[in-house]
Amino acid sequence: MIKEILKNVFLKKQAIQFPEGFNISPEQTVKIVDFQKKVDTIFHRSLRIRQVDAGSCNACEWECTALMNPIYDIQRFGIDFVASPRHADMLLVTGPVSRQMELALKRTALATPEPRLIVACGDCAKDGGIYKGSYAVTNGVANVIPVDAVIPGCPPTPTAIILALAELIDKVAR
Amino acid sequence: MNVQLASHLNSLLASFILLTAFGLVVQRRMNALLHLFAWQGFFLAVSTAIVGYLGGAHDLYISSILTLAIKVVLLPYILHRLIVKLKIHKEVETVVNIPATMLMGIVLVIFSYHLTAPIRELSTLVTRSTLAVALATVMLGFLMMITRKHAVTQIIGFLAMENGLLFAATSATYGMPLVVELGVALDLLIAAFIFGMFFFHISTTFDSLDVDQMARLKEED
Amino acid sequence: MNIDPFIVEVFQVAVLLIVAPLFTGWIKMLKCWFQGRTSPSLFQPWRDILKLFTKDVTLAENASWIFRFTPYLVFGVSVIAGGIIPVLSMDLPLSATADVIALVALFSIARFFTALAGMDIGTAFGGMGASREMTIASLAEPAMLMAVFAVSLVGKSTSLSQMAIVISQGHSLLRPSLAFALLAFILITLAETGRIPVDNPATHLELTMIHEAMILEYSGRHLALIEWASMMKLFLFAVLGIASFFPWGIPRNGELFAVAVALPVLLFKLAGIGVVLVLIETGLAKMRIFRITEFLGSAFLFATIGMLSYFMLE
Amino acid sequence: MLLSPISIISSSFAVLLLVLALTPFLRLNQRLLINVGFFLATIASFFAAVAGFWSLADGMTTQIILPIGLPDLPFHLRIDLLSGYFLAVVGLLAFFVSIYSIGYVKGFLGQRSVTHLLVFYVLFLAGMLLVVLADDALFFLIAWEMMAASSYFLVLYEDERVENRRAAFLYLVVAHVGAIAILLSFGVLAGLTTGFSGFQNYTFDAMRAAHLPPELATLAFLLAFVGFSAKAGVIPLHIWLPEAHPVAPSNVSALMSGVMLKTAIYGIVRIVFDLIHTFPWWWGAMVLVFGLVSAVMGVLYALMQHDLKRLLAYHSVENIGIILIGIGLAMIFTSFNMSLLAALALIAGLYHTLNHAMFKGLLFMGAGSVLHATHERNMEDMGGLIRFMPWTAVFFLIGCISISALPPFNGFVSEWLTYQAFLLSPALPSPLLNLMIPLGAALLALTSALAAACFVKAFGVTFLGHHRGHHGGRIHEAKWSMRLGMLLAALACFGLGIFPTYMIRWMDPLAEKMVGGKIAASASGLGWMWLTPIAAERASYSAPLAFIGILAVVIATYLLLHARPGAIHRAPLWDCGFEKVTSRMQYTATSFAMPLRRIFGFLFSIKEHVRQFPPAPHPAFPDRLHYHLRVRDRFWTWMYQPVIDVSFWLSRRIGRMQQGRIQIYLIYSFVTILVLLIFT
Repeated sequence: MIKEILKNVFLKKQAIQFPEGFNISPEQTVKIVDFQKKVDTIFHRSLRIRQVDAGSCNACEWECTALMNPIYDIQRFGIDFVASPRHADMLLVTGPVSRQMELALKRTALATPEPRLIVACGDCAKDGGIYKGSYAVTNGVANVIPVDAVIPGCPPTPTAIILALAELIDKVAR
Repeated sequence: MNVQLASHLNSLLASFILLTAFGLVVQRRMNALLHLFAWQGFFLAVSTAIVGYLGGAHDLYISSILTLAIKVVLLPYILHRLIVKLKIHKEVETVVNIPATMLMGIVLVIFSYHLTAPIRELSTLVTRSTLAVALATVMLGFLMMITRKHAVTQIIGFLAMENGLLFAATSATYGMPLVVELGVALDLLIAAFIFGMFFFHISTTFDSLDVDQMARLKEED
Repeated sequence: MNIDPFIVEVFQVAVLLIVAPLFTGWIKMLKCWFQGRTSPSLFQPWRDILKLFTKDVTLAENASWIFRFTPYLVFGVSVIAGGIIPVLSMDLPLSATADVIALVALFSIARFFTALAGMDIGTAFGGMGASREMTIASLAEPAMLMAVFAVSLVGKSTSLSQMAIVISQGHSLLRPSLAFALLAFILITLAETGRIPVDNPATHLELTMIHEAMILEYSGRHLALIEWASMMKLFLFAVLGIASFFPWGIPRNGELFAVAVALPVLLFKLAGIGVVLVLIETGLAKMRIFRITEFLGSAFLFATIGMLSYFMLE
Repeated sequence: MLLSPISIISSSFAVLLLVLALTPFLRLNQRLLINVGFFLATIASFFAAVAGFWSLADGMTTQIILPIGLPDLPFHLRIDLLSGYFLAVVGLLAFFVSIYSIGYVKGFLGQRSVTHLLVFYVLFLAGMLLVVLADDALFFLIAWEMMAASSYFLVLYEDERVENRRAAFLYLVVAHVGAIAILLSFGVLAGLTTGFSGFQNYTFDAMRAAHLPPELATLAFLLAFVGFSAKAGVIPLHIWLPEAHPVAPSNVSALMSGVMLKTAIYGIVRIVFDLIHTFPWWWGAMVLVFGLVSAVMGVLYALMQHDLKRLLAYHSVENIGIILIGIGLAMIFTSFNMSLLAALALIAGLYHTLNHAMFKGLLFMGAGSVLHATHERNMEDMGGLIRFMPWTAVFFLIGCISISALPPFNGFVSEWLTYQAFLLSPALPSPLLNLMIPLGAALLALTSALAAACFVKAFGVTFLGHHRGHHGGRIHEAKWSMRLGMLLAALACFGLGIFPTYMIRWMDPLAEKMVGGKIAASASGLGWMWLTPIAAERASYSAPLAFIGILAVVIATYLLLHARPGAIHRAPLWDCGFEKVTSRMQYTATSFAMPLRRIFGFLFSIKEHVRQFPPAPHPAFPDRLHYHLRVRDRFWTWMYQPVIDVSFWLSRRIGRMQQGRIQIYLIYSFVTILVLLIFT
């Protein structure tokens, strides 16, 4: 165990530095570079996310899990996932909101203290995605609760999620 | 190294021996048991050496080296081989649950302290206070042999008892004559080998080392 | 020149309030490093607290006054406890307010109200957290008292500053009773402050929660107070350990230079404690709740051996 | 001599007699009867409390001999420090409870006549006062029987339920077994020393003077200990307590649990420290062990209860245990002539006696108001009562904090003193005791922590969360007089917790008289705010500072955070989005205690099974599950069941002789006569 720890401490897996290693457009690059600064200014350098699975296929959840791993390591920005909407600043909703989850989603939004952000993560959450038009879904989060930002992609890559958070924070800043 | 410091060290080692004895009683995993046993032997060896230094009894150095060789290196190695060969990793269940065993152990320690009180009054050695610990170690080894079902843990308990006896000898009377100790050491080795074969036979006969199985040996009437 | 004890007292409480979140942040950093990750900044806990203070409070409809009163009480208890333990000086105006036993009782009144607040809302998680917390606390209590007993045998007292004075004299490193009491105290600290292997402060799964489950309903400034108080509790157990086992470097009285030296010494010791804590937390996995009996049982065993070895060997 | 403790206490008896005299005339107007009767009882008990406080304050001992009683066996009465202290305890709680009863007993109006409730209440009160005043064995036993009998009728008050009759009978049996033991003990003390000729040495003075040989003293002590622990509910003689206390009217159970058990403590202290006053250390060790067992087992059994009053009854067992721990330590220290530590331990025990009277009375009064409001004793059907009865909730919470030994209330002070007595035990010369006694301290710590857990359960399940029962709307706050009684008791709990140094200064002469040591000077060495039992550098505790400090921080934080207007939104509770949360989904008392039930399960006889009802087509989708759990006192099956079986067997055998034919009976008597004639 000690050997493991020492290995971890001294030859550390390098977390990805934005924007290197990503083929993303320059203006996004700009956003990413000062992403840290934005998190700092607007949320006192601390953003707590509550992830809500509104009938998703769990692909998006896997990507959100990837956010926590040593490669993307979103915690270093002061962003973290929490266990209760009461503790959260942002709801990250995945999945086309199925009828069963509609009320639950509303109540979750109600339970989140102001100021709060609501992000629809993934194509399903955007407009129902491949489930669009099904009688069992409400075709996207926006039809249930007001949405501050949408992250396209099926599923969106962790990078895309971080980029979108950057955009969103821009919007809040304005 | 002045006498004061040495006796302090000795009492510290005594308490460590007591701790390892308790650890042997409550530990479930076999490898950890072996490690604990080796540590106990190590503490015993060091304390023997210190007692030898304190009492100026230089044959104790030899017996400490013996202890180091046999109890820290040889016996654990043999037992380890045994465990690997018999594929034993942990004791599934003990006869009495662990917290209860701890309480019994505490009571035993108090009892042995009470027993050795008169000897403490008589003896004049610097190390007399560790006698209670030695007795307690013996009793804890016994407790271990009682509360465990597994044959290997029982032999470890037996060896721990022997540690206690040796410690008692060194702390009460600055060690037994060297011949005796040599004899004891030899016996231990032989005992270990015999136990080893014995286990093989048990495990081949009952394909288990749970000594409760031996109840099957008695006549069914 | 000597500083007035009251000033030292105020300074010490200020240090408690400021340093406690940094201590938690330091532990988080070490953890990230040990897991080979880029760590958040040392000030992350402070940022969380400040952010929470600016947020609104969302209160359950059926929350009674107990639920709203608890955060303030818990916070107040931690602050007062911080004034009692000798951290920067041994003569403090508040140090006679409580000895170790009364100090433990102060913590347990905070726990009592937290548990009530958990049951106040009437959710299953709150009740579950309260039940488990009280169970573990009642198992930790005998071990704690036994450890106190062992230390007070050496220190000839249960008042903290007195124990610190007596232990800081003499070569007490070689005392087996203190060694075992320290061992027991570490296990108890893990249980009382809800660290791995007893409880996982970073868990997201309600069913594995103990302390978190009781505060799931809190938000905004209430949550900020409770989180700050729990950081302070961790800090306070650390300085309690320092005061009763490694009191070297705590000045006997409020002499200016000594106090000035005491602060870096304290930070150094805390850094060391952080390393030990993180080694334990990285090395061990969280236990099943019914294994905690054996965990705290062994804590009791260590403390008792400490007590016995005082009588038998010293 | 016009105004002295003795005159005040006699005037209080006069008031009690007045109540008995007025009862027949007021019988027809029950409401007036309640008002007048309990008001007069209030005054009487107030007088008793004043007399007690006064006689302990100026430390005088007055004896009077009543000419009544058996021919040339007059009754002796005496107020000394010890009886003064217990007068104060009894009087103070009876004062609160009598105020409370004015409102509480009105709840019975229209259901049944309260006349005999009042009469027996008054007799019960008088009995308890006389027990602590009696100065000879005869009068003591008469008062003791008066107390026992009247409380038996009080337990039997709601006699239409069969369980009440059973409980009352059990209580009567145990009480009388105890009384016989006490009688024998007095017989040993009074008779065997000087012989029975010219029986004049039945007074306590004679017993003090007599010097018993040690084996007789031991015999007397053992008998007395058995007798008094039967009354005090020491395990294993506690069996009647959790049966009798719940079924009695709550004001009576407050008195029984609060002070009637204390008369047994009085008896033990009186006999050990006053009448025998020289004894070996193992007496103390025995008392200590029984105290520890009662404390731990009592609280563990209490944790398993979900009947509020049963739970409180088991906690009485626990607290009696804690008191006995203090007294046992005092006995051990005395037998080694360590008077200072003995004084500390004795004061700890007696202080806990007073504290337990206060908070247990308060808790039973609170439980009574809950009963009064919901007509429920089962906690599983309560919940959320803090919204319906806020005042009762606050008072009950204060009681819970006090009994859980949490600062700054009174329970903590006495337990802290007991811990100090434990921590000073290494001064004892016997190495064995040095090693054993700390384990006792650990058990005490376990006890108080478990008590905290138990009262989180009691308060949380009863007053917090959602209401589980069906009559949510009809629940009402308690009447003003009930609230007043609880308020006074709560204030007493708070005052005893904040000003311990004054109390100790007041109790100090008692300790000096009993064990010959005094700690008041050292106890307030730093001033009245700091309690420093032996010395300031040994240990110190300041309830006022802790209380004021925490209060100040709380207020400051509150104002600081509310300077900035931060909105508070009320929202539905966070149910993970699952909107159909019902009150049945909360943690119940049973589920709260489950971890501890599993850890300490080997101490109880637990029967637990889950049944599908009706049998479902598929085991995974049961229609309804029926969960049954029964936790029983092991002592019942160990000790009492065999006795019952044997007695039934015997009676069946003797029943054989009963034939119903007159000739057979004639033969029996004839044979008896013949046998007698042969052997004379």
